[in-house]
Amino acid sequence: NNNKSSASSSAPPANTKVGVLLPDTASSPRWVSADPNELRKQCAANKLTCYIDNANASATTMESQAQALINQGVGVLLVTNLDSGSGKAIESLAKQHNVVTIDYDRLTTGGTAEYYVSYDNVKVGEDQGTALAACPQVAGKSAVGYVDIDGAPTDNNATLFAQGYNSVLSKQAGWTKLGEQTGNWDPATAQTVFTTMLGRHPNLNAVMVANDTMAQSVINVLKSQSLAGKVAVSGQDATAGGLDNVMAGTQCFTIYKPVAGEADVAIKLAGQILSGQKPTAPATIKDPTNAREVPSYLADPTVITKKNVALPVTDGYETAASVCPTPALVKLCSENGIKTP
Amino acid sequence: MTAKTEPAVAEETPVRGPGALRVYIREYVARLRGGELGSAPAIVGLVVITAFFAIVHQGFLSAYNLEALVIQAAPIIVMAMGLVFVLLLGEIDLSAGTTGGLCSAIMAVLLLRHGQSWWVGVLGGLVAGLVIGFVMGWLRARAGIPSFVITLATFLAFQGLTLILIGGQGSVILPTGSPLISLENSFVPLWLGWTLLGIFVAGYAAIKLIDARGRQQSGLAATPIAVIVAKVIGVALLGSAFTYEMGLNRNLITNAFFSSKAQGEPWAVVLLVLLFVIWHFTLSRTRYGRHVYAVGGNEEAARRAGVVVSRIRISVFVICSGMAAISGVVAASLLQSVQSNAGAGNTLLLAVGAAVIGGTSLFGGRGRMIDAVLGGLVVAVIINGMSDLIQGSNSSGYEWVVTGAVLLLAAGFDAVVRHGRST
Amino acid sequence: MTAKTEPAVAEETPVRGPGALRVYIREYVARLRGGELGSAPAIVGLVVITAFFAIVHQGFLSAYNLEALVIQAAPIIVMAMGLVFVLLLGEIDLSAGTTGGLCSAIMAVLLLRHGQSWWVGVLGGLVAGLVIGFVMGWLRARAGIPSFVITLATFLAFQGLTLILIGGQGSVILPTGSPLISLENSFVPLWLGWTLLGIFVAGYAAIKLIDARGRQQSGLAATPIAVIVAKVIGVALLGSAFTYEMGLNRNLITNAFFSSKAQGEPWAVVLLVLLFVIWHFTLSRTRYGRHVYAVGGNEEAARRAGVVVSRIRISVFVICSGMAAISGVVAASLLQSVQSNAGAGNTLLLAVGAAVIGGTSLFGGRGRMIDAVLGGLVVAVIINGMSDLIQGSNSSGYEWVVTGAVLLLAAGFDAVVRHGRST
Amino acid sequence: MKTLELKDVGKSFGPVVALSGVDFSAEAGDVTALVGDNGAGKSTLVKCIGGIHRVDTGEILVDGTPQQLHEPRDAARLGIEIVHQDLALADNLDVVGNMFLGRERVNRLRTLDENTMEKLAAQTLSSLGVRTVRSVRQRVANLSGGQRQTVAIAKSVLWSSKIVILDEPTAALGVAQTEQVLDLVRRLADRGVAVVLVSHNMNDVMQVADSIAVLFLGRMAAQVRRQDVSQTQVVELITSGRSGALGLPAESRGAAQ
Amino acid sequence: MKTLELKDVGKSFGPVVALSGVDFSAEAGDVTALVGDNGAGKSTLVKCIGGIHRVDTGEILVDGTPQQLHEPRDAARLGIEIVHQDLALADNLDVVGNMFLGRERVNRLRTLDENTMEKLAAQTLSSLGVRTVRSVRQRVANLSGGQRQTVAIAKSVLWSSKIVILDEPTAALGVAQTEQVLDLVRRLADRGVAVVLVSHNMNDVMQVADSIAVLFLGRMAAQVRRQDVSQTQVVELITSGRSGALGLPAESRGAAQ
Ligand SMILES: Nc1ncnc2c1ncn2[C@@H]1O[C@H](COP(=O)(O)OP(=O)(O)OP(=O)(O)O)[C@@H](O)[C@H]1O
Ligand SMILES: Nc1ncnc2c1ncn2[C@@H]1O[C@H](COP(=O)(O)OP(=O)(O)OP(=O)(O)O)[C@@H](O)[C@H]1O
Ligand SMILES: [Mg+2]
Ligand SMILES: [Mg+2]
Repeated sequence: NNNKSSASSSAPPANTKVGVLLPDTASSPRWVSADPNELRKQCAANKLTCYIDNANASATTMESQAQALINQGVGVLLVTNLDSGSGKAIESLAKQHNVVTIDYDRLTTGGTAEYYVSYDNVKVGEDQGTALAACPQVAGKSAVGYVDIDGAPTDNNATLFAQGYNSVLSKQAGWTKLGEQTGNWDPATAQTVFTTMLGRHPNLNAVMVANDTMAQSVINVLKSQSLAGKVAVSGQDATAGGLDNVMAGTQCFTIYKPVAGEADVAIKLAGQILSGQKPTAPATIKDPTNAREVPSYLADPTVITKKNVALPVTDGYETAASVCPTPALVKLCSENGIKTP
Repeated sequence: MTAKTEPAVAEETPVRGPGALRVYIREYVARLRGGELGSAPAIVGLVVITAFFAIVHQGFLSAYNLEALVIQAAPIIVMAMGLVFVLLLGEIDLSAGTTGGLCSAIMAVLLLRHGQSWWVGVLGGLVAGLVIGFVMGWLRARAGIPSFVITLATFLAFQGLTLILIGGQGSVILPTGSPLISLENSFVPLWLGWTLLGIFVAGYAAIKLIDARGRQQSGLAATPIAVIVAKVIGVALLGSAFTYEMGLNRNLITNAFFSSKAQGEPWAVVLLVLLFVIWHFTLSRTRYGRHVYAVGGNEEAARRAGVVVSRIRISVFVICSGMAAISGVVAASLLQSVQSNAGAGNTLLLAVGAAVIGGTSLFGGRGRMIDAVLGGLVVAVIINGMSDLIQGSNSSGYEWVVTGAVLLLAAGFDAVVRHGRST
Repeated sequence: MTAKTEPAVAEETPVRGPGALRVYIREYVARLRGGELGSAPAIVGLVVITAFFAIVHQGFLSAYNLEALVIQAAPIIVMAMGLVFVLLLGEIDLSAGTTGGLCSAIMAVLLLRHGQSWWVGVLGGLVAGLVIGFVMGWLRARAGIPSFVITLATFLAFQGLTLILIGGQGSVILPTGSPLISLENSFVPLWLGWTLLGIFVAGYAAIKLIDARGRQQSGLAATPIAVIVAKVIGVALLGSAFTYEMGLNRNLITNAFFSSKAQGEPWAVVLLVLLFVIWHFTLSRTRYGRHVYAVGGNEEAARRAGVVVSRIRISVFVICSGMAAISGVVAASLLQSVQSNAGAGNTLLLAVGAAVIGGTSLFGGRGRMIDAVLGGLVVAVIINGMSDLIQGSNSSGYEWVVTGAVLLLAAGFDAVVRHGRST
Repeated sequence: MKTLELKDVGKSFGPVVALSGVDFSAEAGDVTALVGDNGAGKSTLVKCIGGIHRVDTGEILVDGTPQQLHEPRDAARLGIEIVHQDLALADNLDVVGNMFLGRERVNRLRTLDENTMEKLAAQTLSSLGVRTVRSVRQRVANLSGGQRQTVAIAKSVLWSSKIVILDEPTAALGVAQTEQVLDLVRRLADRGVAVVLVSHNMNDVMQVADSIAVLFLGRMAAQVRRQDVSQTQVVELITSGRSGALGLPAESRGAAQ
Repeated sequence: MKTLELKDVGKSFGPVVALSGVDFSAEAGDVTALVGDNGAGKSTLVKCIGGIHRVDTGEILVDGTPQQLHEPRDAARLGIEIVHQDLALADNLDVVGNMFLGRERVNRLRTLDENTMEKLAAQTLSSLGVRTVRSVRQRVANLSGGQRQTVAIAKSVLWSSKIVILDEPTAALGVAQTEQVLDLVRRLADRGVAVVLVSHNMNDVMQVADSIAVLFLGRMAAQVRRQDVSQTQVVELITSGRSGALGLPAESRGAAQ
């Protein structure tokens, strides 16, 4: 797994090329700007050349991007798979061409990646569940009816999130699940689904929504029923809209996963690999399909509530301008400690 | 064998009085049996699936759900209305969905990043739609590129542009309280709703009566007054039923503390009716509409008759993209935000499917505005009805399967009624 | 004005010897100028965009990338081949993509959950495809439902079925080392590659010569031997160049530890050539093929001539779905796995786009097998060329935009060459 | 026994009654002319015989046996060959392809025998007096009106049938070509084929017909032997449905020959 | 000065030379017959005048001025009204819609004046002797061959034009309807319109024409006054391109009238 010599004539003797394969633009906005920006920054800091591609949710596209990157002569490939199958195909392709792979954010089960750098997605789900149970709208209630709106079933991470929050919520005393539907990471679907759910269960107290964009849809429906703020709504990704809703009190919390937690680690790791080292990871994760112990770097997520809502902005994860675009929101922002220039 | 007594000659002398009604009904039945079914199959299909969901899904016909259904159907219907024009020419616009997405993104950016007022944003989005339509129409009509390829290219490109515009935020949330949001989320005051209904019914009756008098004065066979009265009463009853049900308070929870009410029809209904009237009128009563049908039916005949075919062709793309822009705005209003993948996915297929289920042909020359409305309602009923039918985190698999099956059933029903109409 | 000396009468007497060649070339040029361009525009378009990417993107024409291009193009081309049949009848199969996905999912499930050997799995997927095609064809031909609606319904339903089959894991991984994976990831031994090329060229030459002799014996104007020789040499040279470049070792990184070689053409190439030959032959030299064109050109004429139109209609859906199943298997081989959203997204649009760019009409009656191959290559070149062109944050947005633009350019080029052909 | 016989045939399209109570017959060796005003129902009658329309009432007998004609194939199987007024050619196929459509010649390997077909097509066309078709490999879309009609006629000539029905076959033909087709009609009848000729040209009708059937507003006004009527009488029948003792609606059923 | 004049017109379709060096003229008040064998190029000539095809060589003059005819609209603007052989009706529109296509009547509110159009359409049809069109609100797809042709002719009658060209207008018409159309042709010419009539029916041609132009294999064999030739001579010109002193290609240019 070392690339001390490279046969590629176009590459300099010491390979500094790192390829990054990102999955899509819909499952989370992070893949569009947060990750590319942070990765690029880290690459520059580590004097590496990074090639960052986004597969637009198509496994075939990712496959062809992988081939193109290998053709470029990258020595390390960061893969955020769309699914484990295509991820594995890419990793074996890379292996065939003697390129080291790192699973970035998503574990390729059954794959051959040398390292796994991520947030712990089951943990994310568990945090969501715990935070929802602590929301003021439901805290201390003896009987709580809630519904789930999951991410796309085609996305393994969505399955992991659901596994996390369901394991927590099912153990909450007095909580009953009134319904579970998938929102497909799509706000329109989420809105349709939740409209019907609310029609059926007008007395529900909490909505376990997998991310912020879908939470927005849920809040839309609640608003039309004057219920916004009276029902606990969860979220994830700390998007600008999500933070707005948290400040407004219509959303109870969101999950903040600073990209730096993954990008910094992954790029540093890549630099070490390219310079010929074989770093030892602090932990391992067991691949559920083949019981392989994958050396892992796992970061912890942060739950964002009204109390610490300014954190993503002060970190630079979101800009104040995008969180507070209108005068009304500027006021709300300053009340919550976000300074707009 | 009684038919023997009726020779196949022209029956030009109009009959009046009660005889006219009998003639009218006889002709109508003969036309029905001859296969000229108009909107009947789509209506029957709509009633059947509505009944189906009303049975399996209690509360499906509640005022609450009816409103949800209407506001969910609005963007589909608006887009389908525009698509009818393109389909009438035997063309396709694969990019209508993403055009809508792009235009709503432009609107959102104007609103939020440039601080413009809502109508500047809407105007910007609409103008963008018109320009897009013009360029695509020009490429089709003048450069001669097949519309499937042009709009496949723009389908991809606009998805990219929307993503670039909305960027890494994933979605842009429209300012709370903006009139834009009201379109799908606020309601027409009750008195205004009833007034508008009155105006609509009166207008309908007036047009029908003026038509009939004109024909009578020209010595042509006119629709009997009895039929007109029946039709007007029918429209008035349907409208009243809808307005009445929409007038009920739909708030699910009311108690001593909360007394806000949700009642009245959504403004989107007014928009839909307005757009329908405009385009229906354009298609059925203007030279332009006649020319659209002619070009769709036989382009060469239209060209020889002096119709400027390329201008018609460009115009339908302009209308389609303009309506797509409006549809995008309505969708944004529904979601109170614009996503970076707005208009992608199945948006377009469902809208085209709506037009086709309504009775519009993909080969050009056959289609009406009402097709878009009825087909759009069918699609919306299916989606709304399905959204809660199957539970579980992997429910979407089953839901897709059942959605497909129901769609097929609705269309199959339609086909059986039409008895082997070929599209 | 020299044309004046050539009256518009039948020129039935065949000319032989060097005169024949002159006549042949003159006729060919006249046909070209008369607008019968055949595959010329698609070929020119392909060359132009290849040149474009070769310039902006160093290494685009390397053996490594050429192989990547071919294996990426394979599933698109196979699906486009099947779609040509459906399009020839003026029908559409929106579900071809998801049919492919479903069939590959069935294959994967047979393989992995039921422990069947690979060929049972492939057979299962293929049979599923044929049955699906039969049902859809039946619904179209006998129940008379528009194909757009049928296949929109199955498009949704099969997406759901695939999701149910594959389940929440997101994908199922094919067993390593299975012959299935070899299809797209292993290579024909060099000696076999050259042998197959030899057989292909010899067969091509034989057919052309037998044809010419047959026509000469029947007293009809035949292609001059010189032209045939030139064509055969052309095919042989192209084939050799490809086989030679594919024979180079493509492993970019070799060192003391790794010395594995990647050389020879992928097996998928053999599959593509085989499928192309079979379907090209079917369309151009069998009664069935003739009937497909006739039904597409004028259904009523075909019906009156005794062609069983409904049988032809069903058969094209069967072929299309069967090919979609094969395409699904090839895609699974490429990704070494089957996704729960296999075949969804843009898969279908790109395949239809490929056929249309190649020159197939969406209105039926016009199209050839080579269209699918050339159009598929154009699409694959664009996707492959784009996949690494733009770097930076939000690159995917820009990539979409540029992909759309390039697609439009390729098609626009084609349109300009054809000079206003209408589709 | 009549080769082709229609009894009390009726056909309506929605409110339009195209045929009602029509009796008609054609005999082997005879040329039976079917005449009538525009919109009288001639083509509808032909389409009913050809299996394109199903009759609403009445029956169609071939060689005395009632037949169910649901598809053009059913008619072809009974040896009925028809050239319809709307020629129905596949514009995207060439002349050869259209002429042999549905009855392509194949060789041993089940592949199309293009050479034989091409030769036969060229021969048939020139036998019909058409000299201006440049190549039988031309698409029919580009042919002139008369050339298209000739291709459609040639198509029906290639097969030996029991009944040949020609619906206004000479409408678009030139003087010489019309001669050739009338000649052909005569020769077919002499060969023992029952030929039905629909035409508006009274000269042609009087020249080749043995029997004349007149449709008037969807009813059979009269079917008479050629020698029993004058051209004026036929024209009268066409325009008014009756002429002297001929063609009273009530009598029309009995009037047929 | 000729109302319509063609000079040295040539037109090829790929390898097919449809017209070459054709001179032709039509005068106001005259019926000019254009005859020729099938595929001689008559319809091509008409389409060139109508702006459907562009000529490759030569020029077209209207009232002595050379005109660029690129679109059917150009021809219409010059007062040229044409009934083409391939009728080109929009099958999805009704009779009224087709008859007024491109020239719909509108009322004050810019909406279609259906009543006026419907009345006019019915009148025109019955003036052409068609009694079997049940309703002018019928789709033309369902009309009989002759009915379709009548609709196409009626369309051209509705407008007062300077030049009316009819390409085989009576091909599908019945006896009575043919009379009506020939009558119409005569009346148009008497009104001072330059009428060009393409026909294969020599009787009709000899009956109404003032001048006869004969195309032979894409060339103008001769254009002569009606009274200078006999029917036999015309037929000879059509079939062989020459007849006695008439119709030698070298002379054809001068031979016109
Ligand atoms: N498919 C149809 N639908 C409705 N009416 C029809 C249809 N086909 C024919 N008709 C009507 O039936 C009548 C008879 O038509 P038909 O074509 O048989 O006339 P025809 O005798 O062949 O006339 P022509 O001499 O003009 O060809 C006409 O009035 C026509 O409009
Ligand atoms: N678009 C075209 N492409 C190729 N050839 C054509 C085209 N149009 C006409 N031709 C050819 O040009 C010649 C003249 O055709 P045209 O239609 O002018 O004949 P015509 O004199 O009208 O014959 P008819 O009496 O049969 O109507 C024919 O040989 C025809 O095949
Ligand atoms: Mg007829
Ligand atoms: Mg002609």
